[in-house]
Amino acid sequence: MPTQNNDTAAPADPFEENIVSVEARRDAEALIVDVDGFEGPLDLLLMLSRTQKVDLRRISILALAEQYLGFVERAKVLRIELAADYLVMAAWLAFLKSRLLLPPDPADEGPSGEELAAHLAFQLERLHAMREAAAKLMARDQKGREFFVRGLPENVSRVRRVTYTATLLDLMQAYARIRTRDDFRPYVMDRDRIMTMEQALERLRSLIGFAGEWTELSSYLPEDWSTDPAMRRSATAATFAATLELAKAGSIELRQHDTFAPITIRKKSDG
Amino acid sequence: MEESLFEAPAPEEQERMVEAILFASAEPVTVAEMNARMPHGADGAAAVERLRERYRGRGVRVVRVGDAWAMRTAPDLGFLMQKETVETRKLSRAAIETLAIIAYHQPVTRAEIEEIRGVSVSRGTVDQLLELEWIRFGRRRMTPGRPVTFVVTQGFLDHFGLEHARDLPGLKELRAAGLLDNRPLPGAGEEDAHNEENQGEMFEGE
Amino acid sequence: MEESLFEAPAPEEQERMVEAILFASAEPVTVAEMNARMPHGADGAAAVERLRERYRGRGVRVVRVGDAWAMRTAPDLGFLMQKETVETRKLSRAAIETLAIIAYHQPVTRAEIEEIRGVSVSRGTVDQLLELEWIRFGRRRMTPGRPVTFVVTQGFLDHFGLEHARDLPGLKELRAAGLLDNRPLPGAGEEDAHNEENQGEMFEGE
Repeated sequence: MPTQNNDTAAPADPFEENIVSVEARRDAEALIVDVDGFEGPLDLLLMLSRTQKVDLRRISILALAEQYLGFVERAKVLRIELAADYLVMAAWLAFLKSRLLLPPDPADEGPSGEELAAHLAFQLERLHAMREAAAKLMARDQKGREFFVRGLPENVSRVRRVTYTATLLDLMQAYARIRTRDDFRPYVMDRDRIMTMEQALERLRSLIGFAGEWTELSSYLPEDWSTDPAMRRSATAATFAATLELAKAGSIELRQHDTFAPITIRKKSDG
Repeated sequence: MEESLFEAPAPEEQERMVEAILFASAEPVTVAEMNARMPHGADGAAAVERLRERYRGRGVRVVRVGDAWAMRTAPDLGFLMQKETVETRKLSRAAIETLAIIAYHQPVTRAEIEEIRGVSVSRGTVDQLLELEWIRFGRRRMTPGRPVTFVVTQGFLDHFGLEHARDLPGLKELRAAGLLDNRPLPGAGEEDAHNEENQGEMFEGE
Repeated sequence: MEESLFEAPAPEEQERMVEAILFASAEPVTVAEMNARMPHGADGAAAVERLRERYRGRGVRVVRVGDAWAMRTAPDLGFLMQKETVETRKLSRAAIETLAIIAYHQPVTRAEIEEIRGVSVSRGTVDQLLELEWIRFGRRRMTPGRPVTFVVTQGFLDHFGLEHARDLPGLKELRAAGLLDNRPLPGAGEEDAHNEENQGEMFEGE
């Protein structure tokens, strides 16, 4: 006889009292160790439901919720990390448990605890049914195992026609290959309104010979590059980088009086 | 009997023809294809039924696969065929369950498979089933996002020796028990608009 | 019938067994091999002779090949077998890519295909797809030059097991289903595609 299929008979301490027999307790401990073997919380719930030893349609969802919460609690004690979806399920079951235990609040909208419990029971029954169906399917006579196709290719006709074939996977992979080609392209800059540091360096080298006095950096930008904001940004950055390069080489001096003040440069006299 | 230049071959001759056609092909052959290959006026459907009777109880059987026919060795003689057995890639539990869910719930979306199994369908599972040609894409579901659906193929029926998807073991019982319904979580909105379409389309065709 | 560990199966049963063995074998089977595969005490030589008698005049015959036996379709029905001797080859990459673009983007012009593939589409590729009856001409585009468009055919849908081209999964779905590797496919680079085009639209054999 089932011992735990009465929703109203909730034990005082579910984590202690829930598991009645030594056998069931041992089972539960085995579950803890084998947590990686489960395919998610629903799978675990289905396994736990077996300890109730009743028809899935008559299962006590309240008892099951307590078993599950007890499981999560013990996992915590044993410092076993549970994946997030197990914890989400635990939170949901805790909510469901409170719904099942507390008298319904008439102001409360949404489904009742019983409706939610019935749905969970349905999900468990359906998963169980699909597993059984899968097992029956695999137990059928299978081609290449119990029955066989013609083994000898026919070679009776002299007519040979070549047909070309492709599978759906080929087609989809080809499409994916084309559409994702850009993802795999090595990184290249293909914006065209870009001034490179090399260009700026070249320009500065030819101009700097005339700059005996302190001159603002911005005056070195090519005229046609200062109108478009994108081009101005690029030219400014490149020219600034180029001045650093020239300063490092010792051919110019570089100064700025204040933060955000204009940067000025001049040719180093003995450079 | 009418006399005509294009008179169809005698029934026994048609039976021989269907026998040769089915025998030569490793893949199931549709009645339409038989008729297309046989002389004008031949009735492949009738001939293949007679042929099935003739092979009843033999070492080779004539079996129906969807709307096609094939010759297969009798399953009770599988023990003689060890040499012929091709070691098939072992399917994971996830793949087997996914296959069963597609077969019993078709047409079914990926989200529905995940809802039933309670976990996401792992990378490669669907890939593997497509590659085996046991599942294919069905019609898109007419719900928001128009998700693709999956259905089982003739190759699936052939592999598992099924005449129709409706011959799946336990299908009727599962349906009667409401376990093939798409029941949404209470209060989770009306996502079951496609339920009707689901039932109508189920196990039609192929 | 008495069941004994050492008793040979009944003659009719032995005949069934030989029938199944010959049907499923990829090679002609010697009597010695039959005996080795059948239960102890079976007489393959006698069984295969009875089987040959049974198939006399049928669409399938039991024939001797050297010192082995095989089942073959009757020679007078060879005209039915043309379909069984087609040689299938894989489509070239250029062709499959072009086909994929047409399937996903139909109706699509040649210029659009070239833009998506990033290389020019040779005449041979389009001709081949037209010849396979996987694509056909769609309506002319109402743009300057009124270019022809291409669409996929019913034959295409049949071959790829689709009900409609719009049932093809999109890129996001391909990725979600794990069908799309996130690492570069071998030779996914652009130079490679050009190379291929330069080598002419050669069809790679299997």
